Amino acid sequence: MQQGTNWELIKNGMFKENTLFRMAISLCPAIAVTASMKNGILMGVAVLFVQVMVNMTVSSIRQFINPRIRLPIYMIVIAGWVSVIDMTMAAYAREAYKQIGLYIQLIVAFASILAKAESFASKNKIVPSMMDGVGMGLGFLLAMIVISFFRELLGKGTLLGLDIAGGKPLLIMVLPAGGFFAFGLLMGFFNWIDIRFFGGKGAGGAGGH
Amino acid sequence: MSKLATFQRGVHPEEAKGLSAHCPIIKAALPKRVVIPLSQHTGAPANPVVAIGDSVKKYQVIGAQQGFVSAPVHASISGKVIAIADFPHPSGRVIPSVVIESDGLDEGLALKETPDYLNLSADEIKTLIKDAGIVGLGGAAFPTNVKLSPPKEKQIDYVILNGAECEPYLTADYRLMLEHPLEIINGLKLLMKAVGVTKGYIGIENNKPDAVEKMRDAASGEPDIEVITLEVKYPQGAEKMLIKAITGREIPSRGLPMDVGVVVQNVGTAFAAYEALRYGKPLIERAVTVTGRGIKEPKNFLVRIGTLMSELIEQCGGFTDEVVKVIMGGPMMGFAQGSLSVPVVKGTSGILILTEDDYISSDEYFACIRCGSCIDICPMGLNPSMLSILSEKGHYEETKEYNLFDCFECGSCAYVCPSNRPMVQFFRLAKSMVKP
Amino acid sequence: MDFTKLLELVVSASLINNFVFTRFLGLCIFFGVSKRMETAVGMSITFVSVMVISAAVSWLIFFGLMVPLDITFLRIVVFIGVVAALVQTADTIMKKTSPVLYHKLGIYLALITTNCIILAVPLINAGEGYSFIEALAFGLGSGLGFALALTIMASIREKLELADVPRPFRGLPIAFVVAGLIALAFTGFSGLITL
Amino acid sequence: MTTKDIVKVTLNLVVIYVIGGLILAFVYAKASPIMYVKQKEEKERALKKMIPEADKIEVSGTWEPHGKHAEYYTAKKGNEEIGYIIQSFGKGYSSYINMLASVDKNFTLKKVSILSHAETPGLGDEIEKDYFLRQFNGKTLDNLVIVKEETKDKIQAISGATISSRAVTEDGLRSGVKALRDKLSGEAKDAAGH
Amino acid sequence: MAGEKKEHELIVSVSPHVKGEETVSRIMWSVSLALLPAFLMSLYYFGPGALFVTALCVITSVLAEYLYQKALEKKITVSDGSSFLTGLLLGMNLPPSLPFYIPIAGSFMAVVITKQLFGGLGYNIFNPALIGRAFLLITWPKAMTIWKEPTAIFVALDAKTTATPLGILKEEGIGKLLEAFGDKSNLYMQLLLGNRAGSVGETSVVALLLGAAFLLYRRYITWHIPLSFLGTVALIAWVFGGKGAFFTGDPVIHLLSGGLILGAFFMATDYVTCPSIRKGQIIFGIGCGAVTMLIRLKGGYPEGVMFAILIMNCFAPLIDRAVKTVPFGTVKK
Repeated sequence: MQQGTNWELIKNGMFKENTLFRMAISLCPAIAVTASMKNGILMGVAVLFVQVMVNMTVSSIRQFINPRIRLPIYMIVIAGWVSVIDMTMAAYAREAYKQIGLYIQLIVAFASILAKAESFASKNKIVPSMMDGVGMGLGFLLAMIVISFFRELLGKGTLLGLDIAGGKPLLIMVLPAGGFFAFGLLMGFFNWIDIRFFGGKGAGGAGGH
Repeated sequence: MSKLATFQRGVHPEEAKGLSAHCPIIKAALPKRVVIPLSQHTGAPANPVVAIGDSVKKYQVIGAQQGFVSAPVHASISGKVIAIADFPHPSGRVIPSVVIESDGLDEGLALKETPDYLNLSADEIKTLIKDAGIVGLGGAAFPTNVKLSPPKEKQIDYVILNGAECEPYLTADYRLMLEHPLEIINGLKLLMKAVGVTKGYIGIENNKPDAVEKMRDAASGEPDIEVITLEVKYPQGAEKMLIKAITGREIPSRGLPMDVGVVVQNVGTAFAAYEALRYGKPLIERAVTVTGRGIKEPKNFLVRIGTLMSELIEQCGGFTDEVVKVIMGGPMMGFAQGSLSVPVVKGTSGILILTEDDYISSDEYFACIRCGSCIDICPMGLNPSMLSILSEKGHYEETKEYNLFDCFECGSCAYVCPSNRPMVQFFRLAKSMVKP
Repeated sequence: MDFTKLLELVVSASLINNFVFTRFLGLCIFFGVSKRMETAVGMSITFVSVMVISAAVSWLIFFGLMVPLDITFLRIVVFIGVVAALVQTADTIMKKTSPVLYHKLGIYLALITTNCIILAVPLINAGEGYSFIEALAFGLGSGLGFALALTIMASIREKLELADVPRPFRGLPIAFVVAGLIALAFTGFSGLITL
Repeated sequence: MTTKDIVKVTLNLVVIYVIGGLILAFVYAKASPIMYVKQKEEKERALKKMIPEADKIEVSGTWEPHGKHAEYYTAKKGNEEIGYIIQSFGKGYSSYINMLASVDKNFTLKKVSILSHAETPGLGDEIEKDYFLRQFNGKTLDNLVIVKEETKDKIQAISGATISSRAVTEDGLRSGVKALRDKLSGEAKDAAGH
Repeated sequence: MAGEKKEHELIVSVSPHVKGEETVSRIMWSVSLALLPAFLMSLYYFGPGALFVTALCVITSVLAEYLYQKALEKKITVSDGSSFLTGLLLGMNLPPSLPFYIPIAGSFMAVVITKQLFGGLGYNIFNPALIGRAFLLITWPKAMTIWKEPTAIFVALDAKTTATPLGILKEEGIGKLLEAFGDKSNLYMQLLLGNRAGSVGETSVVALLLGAAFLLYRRYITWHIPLSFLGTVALIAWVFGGKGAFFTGDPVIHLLSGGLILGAFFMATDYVTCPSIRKGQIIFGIGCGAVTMLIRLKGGYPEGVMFAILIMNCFAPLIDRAVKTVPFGTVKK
């Protein structure tokens, strides 16, 4: 894990290690809640929040944790913060919560959050851990915005609920199949950019979980 | 009419035997020079026993047998050894060969005739066949005496003579059966005696009814020898298919004919065996068809081993203008030749000259469309489609799950493939990349 | 107990509302272990068994303990604990009693903890207020549906290994497109059962 | 692992769990009243929309269409009953459609609103559309029949979504209004009997 | 000497040195030809609309393939006829009157996403034309379920809209269907001829069977998939298709209506997306038939052939994996 400046940490999380498009983990909500931009953004913010809080919590208690039981502890920390955001949303964002509540609760099973707690936060001070969390979370949020932008625009002809196209250009995009298409095509597109302009190898060849 | 004996699946390429079927076997002109490879058979190459500058006579041993699975090589003309070096072989490889320049006399060593050859013992037959350098003349060129000596625990029931000649164009075996039926029957009797069986079969494809009749006549006094008419289908003449067609027995995967109690020999081999035992004549010449629409006068020759292909082509009046491809062997399994300076060897059954019309000239091939044609026709019941894809994409290990090594490269799949895929090439590649 | 209802629950959870293709759950594992058939089958077997057991155990804890104590707000924490403990127990038992099986399926056990379906089913069971038997049926259906999706996907991806997919799309992107196409095909089942 | 270690580890876990549990309990304590209030407000708002002129809407009973829990309400203005609202479920194409319907005292429909469903986007989901729902205004029990062609006194199906239309009209509303009438008249009888 | 002069020009290649005459393009064009009778019948019944929809699909498909290959600097394979056939099949699976963008979008989906993205002909997992149609059906569900009444005069411009026989059967039952067509024999007759509402190319059973017979005769398709497909449909229709009692259903109506004949002979038999081993093909056909009838009798859609084939396409690799050829010399138990 590189120990660069805070900005580099954020940049790394947003692009190079982008949870969805580069690492290809934590995929479920990327398709499940991206039929509308509002839900996508809410989900992204929730993940950002949990990622940052978990990183900070783990970092701050890292000296007190017995290494043998670190995983159960990370899990309880994650589950705790997820419960917090879950209840908060249930209270203040009821409409959205009805649609994406289940996926909010399932943030608890996000591989990216557990992985970061284990590989970064447990070894670093609070501020870098926070920045790392911010980077990862923003990367996730950004990806969610991109996917939901296309899906809502094409599928419903609206953006954030505002009518743009005056119709439903491609209804399939808000349906299950369209979610997969949108993600696959976008991922292929970003791979193409990576290969074409940055000489990268493209992601996803290995497949992750 | 009752159903003809055959095997499952297979293909029907254009037979094209009419070009040379009517041509009697004539002796080819005495070659000016012969190139005799020391390895014309499956197994260890022969060891040269002559030196450059030596004078040799016809029938003289120039390469000695080396090991059990091997065969001696004899001079096919009289003359002087002018070179012992690597020369191109029809298989495409370069092989140590003895070059003899003819003295024009065609002097031979005295041969030991055996008028009561039918009373020879099994061991004597095998020894004489071995010393005559006889190998399978169908193409695989496996030393005949080795085939005739199966391990004790293998019970052999039949000897089958292969007169199917399922490769299109070729007619050498056909002419041999027409012209020397009695000799072949006697050769078969000797082979049967050598392995100690009482039942012999001769399998002939139905497109040679006159050969079937001739052979039946010749075998009429022999209750133990039966001539079986086979359906015209490629590769009817492959050992496994022939045995299946005649006896109904299936050779287990990667097994040998002896595993089902059968020894298979080509009709040409039986003829050679007859000549070796009756007249003591080593294998120095064989019947070869020179045919195809790319040659002016297709013919069947009796050719001295080592004769260069170019000489035979000349004796047929040369190429026509459309020639694009010269093949040693048949069109399905023969080897395309880049040079005409390759010799006729013991396994050469024909020289085929194809024109542009015969040969689909495009080397371009496409992705497999999984039409399943190859699966429908693969005589070995394999999945050539999958094998070719796996090999194409470098998944060599997985080809074993699809029984790659059961494939004997008959080429039927490539023949039917609508995507023009070089199937045999894919299989060879995979075979070279993994161990059986 | 109404048998038809249970059957409908199983069929619905496995085919019509397949977790992978219509609810987008378990995608990480779905795409992660569907590269080869053998791993997919191993995962499927492990998955279905863990699924049913965890549905049962969490139902008992939720309705037997948490509802009476009025601590349902702790359900996320508790369920993930249940799943983790269950996986750990299964791991230990398998290692002791059947090392062969452990050798074959052990690695999938570790992966299961981070699978959202295994967590989603108890959460849905709790939310819908299913009875114990219904919860079991739902767990079974979900597990079978996931196993089905995984096996199909693995066989398709093995075939794709041999295809000339354009480079940027190789691997995951094309796998997503395939998932989309399967989802499209599975819409044919819609309207079969109303739940 | 020594006993001391085990104790330490256990202690470690317990402390973290207790702290975590406390934090969650705290959040829950803060959030749950809001949740409760919001939920109630939401429901009230939904009901109010059904009969805007009512100043009081109360639950008057429950029933179970398709084995699901549903309620019906009485709307009052001052002390006078001015109508009823019933929640109902209709078995649709791919989901049970959850709906509210308000009727006046003669059980003539006034307003229908779809609460939730999972019908096919682009087809069945048009049951939410105004042009379809508007048809119900002023219909009585006998009018709640789906036909395919244009109609005045019946309900015209959404083209291509007959199942969903029928689910709302016949399975949901007709049986709902009928149940409501039966229940209320039953109650009335009961009341009269006393 | 002729021989020497030519020697350096001789071609050296691996055996075999002769080839059968089948080529991919020959197969594709033959299948397209086999569809011609059904297409002509559709022109007769549905007029210019059928031509418009089909031509649009064909042109877009071919163009999409060409442009994709051009853009990616791949070999242009338009002449092999496969994209033409995809376009033709897609067109024949669409209703006869659609706004222009629908066939175009469907062709794009079929050729670019379903076929080329997987590497082109030979590598696709799903039948491109059917994916194109499924995609259109859920994207524009309304337009895709508006059926025109056949007019039988070649030039009908605005025919009435009506429901397909299967649609009537599903929504209103067999009584209404008989009412619309008079009696049973007339119903069968009209279904055979194709005088009924439906997709452009699916209606005329006679014409389709003519084409299918040609393909069977030329051995471009074998009986395995069509027979097991149709057989399963007939069996299930007979056993479960009746109202109330078992074994009272009418298999003939189910066989003759919808896209079954088109699907069973021309779509399910698509080489690339069905199992390649005959035994596997029978399983595939039975699966197609079972899913078709499941959808027709129990599902939400009146017609299930398209989804059935697509669903079985998902299973084809699995079937291919499970059902392998038996190599010569395998010891029989």
